[in-house]
Amino acid sequence: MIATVWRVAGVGFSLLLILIAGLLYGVAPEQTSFLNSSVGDLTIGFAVRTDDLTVLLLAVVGVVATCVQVYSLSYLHERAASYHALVTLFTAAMATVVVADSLFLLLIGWEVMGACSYLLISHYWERRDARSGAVKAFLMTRLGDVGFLFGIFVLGVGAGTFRISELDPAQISPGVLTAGTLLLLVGVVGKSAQVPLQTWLPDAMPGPSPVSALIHAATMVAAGVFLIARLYDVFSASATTMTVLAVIACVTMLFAALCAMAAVEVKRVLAWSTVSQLAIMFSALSLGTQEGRHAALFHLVTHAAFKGLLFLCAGVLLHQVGSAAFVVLRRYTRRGKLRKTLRVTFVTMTIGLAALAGVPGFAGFFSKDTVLEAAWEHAHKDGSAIGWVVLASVGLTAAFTAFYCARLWLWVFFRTPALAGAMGAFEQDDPMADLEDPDTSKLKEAPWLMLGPLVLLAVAAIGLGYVDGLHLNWVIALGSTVLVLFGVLPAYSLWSRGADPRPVVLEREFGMDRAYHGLFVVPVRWLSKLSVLGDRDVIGAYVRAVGRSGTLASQGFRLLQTGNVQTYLTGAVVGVVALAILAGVIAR
Amino acid sequence: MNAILLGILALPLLAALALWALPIALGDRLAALYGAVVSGLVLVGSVLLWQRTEGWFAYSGVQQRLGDSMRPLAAVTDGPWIPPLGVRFHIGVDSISVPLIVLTALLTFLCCIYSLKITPRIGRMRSLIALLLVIEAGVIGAFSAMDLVLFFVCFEIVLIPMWLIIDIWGDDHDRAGRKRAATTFVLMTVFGSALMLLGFLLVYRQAGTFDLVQLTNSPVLGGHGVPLAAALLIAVGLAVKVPLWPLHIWLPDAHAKAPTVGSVILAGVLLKLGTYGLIRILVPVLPDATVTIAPYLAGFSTVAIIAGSLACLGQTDVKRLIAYSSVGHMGFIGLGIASLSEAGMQGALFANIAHGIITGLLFFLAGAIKDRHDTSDLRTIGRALYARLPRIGALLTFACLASLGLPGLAGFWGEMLILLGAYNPADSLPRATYLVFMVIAGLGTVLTAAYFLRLIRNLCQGDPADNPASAFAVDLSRIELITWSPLVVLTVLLGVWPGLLLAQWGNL
Amino acid sequence: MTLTWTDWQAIAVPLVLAIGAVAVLLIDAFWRSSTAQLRHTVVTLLTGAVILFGIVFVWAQRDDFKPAFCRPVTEGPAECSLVFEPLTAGLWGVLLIGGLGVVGLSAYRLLSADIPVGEYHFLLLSALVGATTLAGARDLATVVIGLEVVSLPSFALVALRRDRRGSEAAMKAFLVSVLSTAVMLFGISYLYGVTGSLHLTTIANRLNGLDANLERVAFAAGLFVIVGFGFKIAAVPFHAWLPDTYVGAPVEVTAFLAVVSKSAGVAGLLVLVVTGLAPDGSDLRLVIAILAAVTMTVGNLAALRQREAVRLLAWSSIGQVGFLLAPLAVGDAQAVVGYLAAYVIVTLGAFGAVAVVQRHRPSGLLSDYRGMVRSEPGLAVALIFFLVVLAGLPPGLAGLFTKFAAFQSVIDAHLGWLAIVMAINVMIGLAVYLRWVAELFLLPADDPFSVDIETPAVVMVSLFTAAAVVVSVLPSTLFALAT
Amino acid sequence: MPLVLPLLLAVVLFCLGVYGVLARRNAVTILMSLELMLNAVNLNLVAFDAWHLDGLATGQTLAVFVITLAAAEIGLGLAIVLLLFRGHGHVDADAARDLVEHEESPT
Repeated sequence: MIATVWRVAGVGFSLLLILIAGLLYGVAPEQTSFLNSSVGDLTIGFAVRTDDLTVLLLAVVGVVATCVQVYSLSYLHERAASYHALVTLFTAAMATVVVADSLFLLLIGWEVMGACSYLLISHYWERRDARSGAVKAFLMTRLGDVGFLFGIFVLGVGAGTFRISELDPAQISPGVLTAGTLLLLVGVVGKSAQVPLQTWLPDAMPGPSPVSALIHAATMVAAGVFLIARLYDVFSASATTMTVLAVIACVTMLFAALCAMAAVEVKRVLAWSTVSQLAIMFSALSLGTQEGRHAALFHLVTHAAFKGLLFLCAGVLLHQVGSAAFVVLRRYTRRGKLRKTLRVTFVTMTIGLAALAGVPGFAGFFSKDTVLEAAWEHAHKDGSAIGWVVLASVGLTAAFTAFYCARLWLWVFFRTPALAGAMGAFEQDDPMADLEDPDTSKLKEAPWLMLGPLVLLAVAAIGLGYVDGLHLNWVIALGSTVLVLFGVLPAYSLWSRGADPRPVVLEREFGMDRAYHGLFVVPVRWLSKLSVLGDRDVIGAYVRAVGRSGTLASQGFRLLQTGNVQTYLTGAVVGVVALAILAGVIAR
Repeated sequence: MNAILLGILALPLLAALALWALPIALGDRLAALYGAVVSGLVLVGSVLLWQRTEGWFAYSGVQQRLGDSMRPLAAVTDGPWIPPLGVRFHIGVDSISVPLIVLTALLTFLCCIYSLKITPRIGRMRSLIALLLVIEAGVIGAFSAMDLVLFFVCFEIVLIPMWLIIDIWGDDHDRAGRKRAATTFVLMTVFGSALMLLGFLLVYRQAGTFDLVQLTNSPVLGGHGVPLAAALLIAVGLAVKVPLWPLHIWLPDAHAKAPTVGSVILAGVLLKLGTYGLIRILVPVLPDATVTIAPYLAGFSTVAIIAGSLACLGQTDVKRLIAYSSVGHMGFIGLGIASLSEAGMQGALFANIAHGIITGLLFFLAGAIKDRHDTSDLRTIGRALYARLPRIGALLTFACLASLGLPGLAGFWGEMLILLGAYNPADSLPRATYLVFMVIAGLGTVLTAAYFLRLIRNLCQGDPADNPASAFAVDLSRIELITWSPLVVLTVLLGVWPGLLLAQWGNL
Repeated sequence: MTLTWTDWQAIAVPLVLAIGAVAVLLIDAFWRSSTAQLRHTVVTLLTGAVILFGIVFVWAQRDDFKPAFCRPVTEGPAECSLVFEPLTAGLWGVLLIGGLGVVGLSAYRLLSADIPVGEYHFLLLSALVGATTLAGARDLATVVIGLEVVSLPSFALVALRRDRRGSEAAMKAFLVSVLSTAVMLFGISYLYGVTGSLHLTTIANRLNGLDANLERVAFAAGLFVIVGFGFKIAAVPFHAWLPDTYVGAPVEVTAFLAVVSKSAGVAGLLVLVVTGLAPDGSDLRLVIAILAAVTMTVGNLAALRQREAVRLLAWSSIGQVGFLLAPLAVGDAQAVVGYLAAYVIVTLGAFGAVAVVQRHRPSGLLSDYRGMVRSEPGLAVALIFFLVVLAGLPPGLAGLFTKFAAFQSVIDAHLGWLAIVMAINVMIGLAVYLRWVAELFLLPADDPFSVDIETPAVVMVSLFTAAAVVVSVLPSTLFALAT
Repeated sequence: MPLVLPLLLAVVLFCLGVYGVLARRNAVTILMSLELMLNAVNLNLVAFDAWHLDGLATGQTLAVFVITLAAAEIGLGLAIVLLLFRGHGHVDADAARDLVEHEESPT
């Protein structure tokens, strides 16, 4: 009953968002503030605004949310009420972030999103990996949010206002500006899972796939991009911040792409690719030019479409097959079963992967090219080092992306002639290698309630490339195509030879997880033990000692009561002398 | 107007006496209902008071604002009490005391409602309710006292009743433990208040009056010598109550051993006496000396934040854990006060209220869990509460999120303003030091999140298969729903509309 | 030859008390025809009437100045040996109220106990005569006489039951007290030798102009005098006799010792201090301050583990004396008298409650009080109230504010260390009394104390409770005693 | 005669008295030692009186009072000692220890 209510409410709300976006389209920008109260000379309150950015993001959120809500109707049946409620709450929070004009309102949406993501990741709370992944996600983002809060302080106090529309970089002293933006950047890095706070996103994958599609691909993780775009003139006014952003972005995109190349689970591959795609957006933003901003947003939109699509496809795999691990999928693929039965899924997923890889003609191709183009402009026109670095790393990332997309596509959907039906490269980590194949006859296509969103998003994953108007810089287009080929060919040759070399360093994802565990988790555990012991054995010991000494003294006085009057008298006389001496001493 | 104040002061006392006058059998049956009615009346009265108060009558933390920040007190009653000692009976309220009074009335009311159905195993409801009413009267008196000695007296009134509540109705599994806890609580607090009294007397020696209004108008200036000694004594005395690290040692035991209503009142109301005293007495009366000791106060508060959170991470008992979380939160409040900035002050005041509501809810929940499992030890309770008690589990999650300061819930604004206050403290304070404190406190919020998530993970989540539901574990009962829903509503309301309180304190 | 004059109103109260004492003795001796019951009532009423007259008289005359046994001197004002002034009025009021309380208390149990009624009241009245004289005395000879007239009857009272325990208790009290008298007289003799006078004011004047060596002698002498009073009021280290004696004596005699005889000692010491034997800033005040600190600490600590009600009260009374000595050390008469008044009322009440319980439970252990709050609510509530007043916490505002006054005078005299010690002792004292209160609240109790209490006891305890409540609601009355 | 000699004698007497009170077990002896102390006091008083040439003879007056006190004390003291003897069958001050708190099992 309640579940139904929430289902309806969820779908309705996301549709409402689309409607609002439609209504607001083309309306002149305006802001209104409400519930203000002054603290000292600052004003704590809320404010909302509308402009193109708001409308764009609202539309994206609305569409993806609608797809996810509809998809979830048949994807997920247990605990549906809380699930849909939380997804709706999340959508509302994201909408808040998008429309916020007050930094505090933005922060509220920002952190409520985090909380929803935590609760949704731990939707299957009986699973250990879900629990730990959820906690990790929340804590890492929370860590970033502390920096974010401090950034708000610095900027707000520096500018004397917490209204985004009133933040004027000209009014703020450069030092404050840099400090504030850098602190905000910390929050962004945490939210968008950039290096060094990247490790939570892959571990967030135990959550339900639609959640991954909505939160960890399309919207929440992209909120960082949105924030920088929203405060673009503030950020771009500080060269230092932009440089840091560029470095982070370039490192992240390569790092994540490399990790994706070695991942052996579909959702994990997608998670890492999300990280690296976000990094591409950040790199575009870090150019500090309007082209860069435009490119980033463009990529954000297309990415929302095809990455959401991919996650939903992965969800279908999970839902129909029961796992998205390569090794399991291979068992079906061996008969070419997967491709034949899950036909729609196969087609849509192919489109998604093509878009992600940047195959010409798909949305990802165009958006990535705008990024490259912006970088190129920035690089050779104003000859900035950042431009060149971005250009190079995005290009390299494009190749890597193509590689892991092809790898995923081939290994999941196609039997390897070379292996003649053997498991091949995933034997060693196959828990049930000796078992015979699962009963593939039960395998069938997902219900249309799930396929509908896929198709819709697939269309978007192609079509969105053209909405921006077709202005191709042929050189760059050619270049990126060549890079894609460079990525695809090795993947194909490896696959056809049935080999899948995975360097251990990549499989361990550069060991950063372990390093963090050793650096932060373990010391905190020790410290907590220390503080508990300290309370019990140091401070508590003093208190107990006081009590015990009182008791002992009391016992001692009882022993002095011998009952012999002459002892009493002796004590008294001694007391007289002592008193005289004491008084004499003090009187000196 | 002042009739209302006198009324809500006298009513609980008289009601308690009348209740004791009732015969036992009758009394025990009627007690909870009777208490609910009385505290309900008090609640109505306090809300009526709220409407009439405007502004914050005194805040001389920033000297130059002293002049224009003076606003008349509401509901003033002023008369001689003990002329030979210069003690007056002077009460009144303004907008920093009224919210606390309302909070007190609300929590007492909820405790009485709760006791309608859910009672400690020992029974003796008559005395329990009567003691609750006495505590309510004492606390309201302390919040409305405008005379140092009157404040001191009301401060002491609550001690013996609370001691009895812990000692008689406390954890019925270890009698020795609860007796020790109760005695530690009462003795440490009494020692603290005695020191505080010495401070008051020093103030009297300097200023020649105990009257807070006069003292606030013409504070005791000078940052060293006697004023400093007075400030130290008062600060230490109140710090025992707050409690500030390392004087917090009585708190975990007291909260863990106390019955549910006792914990709620103790954490929700009694701790506020300390912080209220700091804001109402220390800062306005001894401004210069306060500036001298503020950095140390802030330092200890910061240590309290970190130490409390770390200790929480190590707890295996749900009530102890929540108790320690209070240490951390009160540390935040101390930091806000020590920043001596308006943001910090208002943050501290806000956090007072928010902590009262949220921790009250948390202790109610902990009590419910404890009643259902007859223990508060996490390892014995087992995991997967979501599967066994879904509603209570969900509420617990909500309360934890609120308590770790999730924006959009009441817990956030206080901490945010406190950190903001630490970011730019009063001009007379060393800013760099406070920046360090701010950063550490910010990390403290992460630790706070960590231990609350750990609690949820170890208690609510987990595999239902190996944590089967116990037979008598019924989910949220109606009385619990009725009792807790106001707290939940307030948590959300204050979270989305902080102006509700901040407007009260306005521009100082 | 010099002529002396006397305002007889000044000595009216002691005189009437003395006459009453003799009258009581005669009635008891020669009126054999009547029943013991009747005789007891008559004697009690007579004693009460006499004391009541004293109270009324004091109240009527409370704020005028009446000297007695005065003689003119060449320099300065006349020397008077006994003065009735507001301070005296306050002290007499406290002493007489205490005496009246003891009479009321004894009205309850005497019949059953084998104590001769006449002697008892005679001794009581004569002790009161001594006490009042002591409180009004202004020269050392009178002080000594008064002190002895308080002490000797009290030993007789202790031994009045003529049993083994009583005799031992009396012997201990006697030896200690006589030794103290000797010590004090020794000191007095040196004071006389140094100053050549016994009149306190004269001594005070002449002490100022002494050369160093004699000053040192004078200090030692004053120390001896104070030590003598230290024995009387059982200040540590001169306290050891007190617990044994309290336990050995009948309960109402113990009450008498704790109330009248102790108050007399405090009164005498107060007179000595304020009339200038120990002027402000003198080492002797320091000595008293040290005595106060040690006394309150030892008394409270020792009371911490007592298991018998009377013994606990005995030790706690030592602690209370410590608190009394603190304002006394700075010569704050008002605080002392106020504290004394509260202490007297509450101690009487506590002993009254204990008397009721011990009559039915002779063992007198704290465990006898278990669960009384349910089985004997009235008595339990009264006892709890008295204990809370002794501890000085609300609702016992009388105790709280008298302690407050003590703190205030100490702080005003810049004795910070003493104030800290007092703060610590407030904590210890609370621990002491809370143990008892906890016993009272403890439920369920196996065979809790429950009897139908005799009417006189009910009357007395409720009177004491009423008085305690009154002074708690209006603490200013306490401090109005000595203005 | 110089003042010192009587004072010295008084001190000696007093110390003897103190010693007796503290050291002798027999109650009667203790009473006698107390007498010794009081007499030391008297000696002091008289000596000082003579030294001061006190017109009022205050010292001697007080001495007379002290003698009276001593008589009263001894009277009462002997009565108590008698009582003690009746109760305990001996007059050893240090042997009367009924009133000591006995170590029972703590409640």
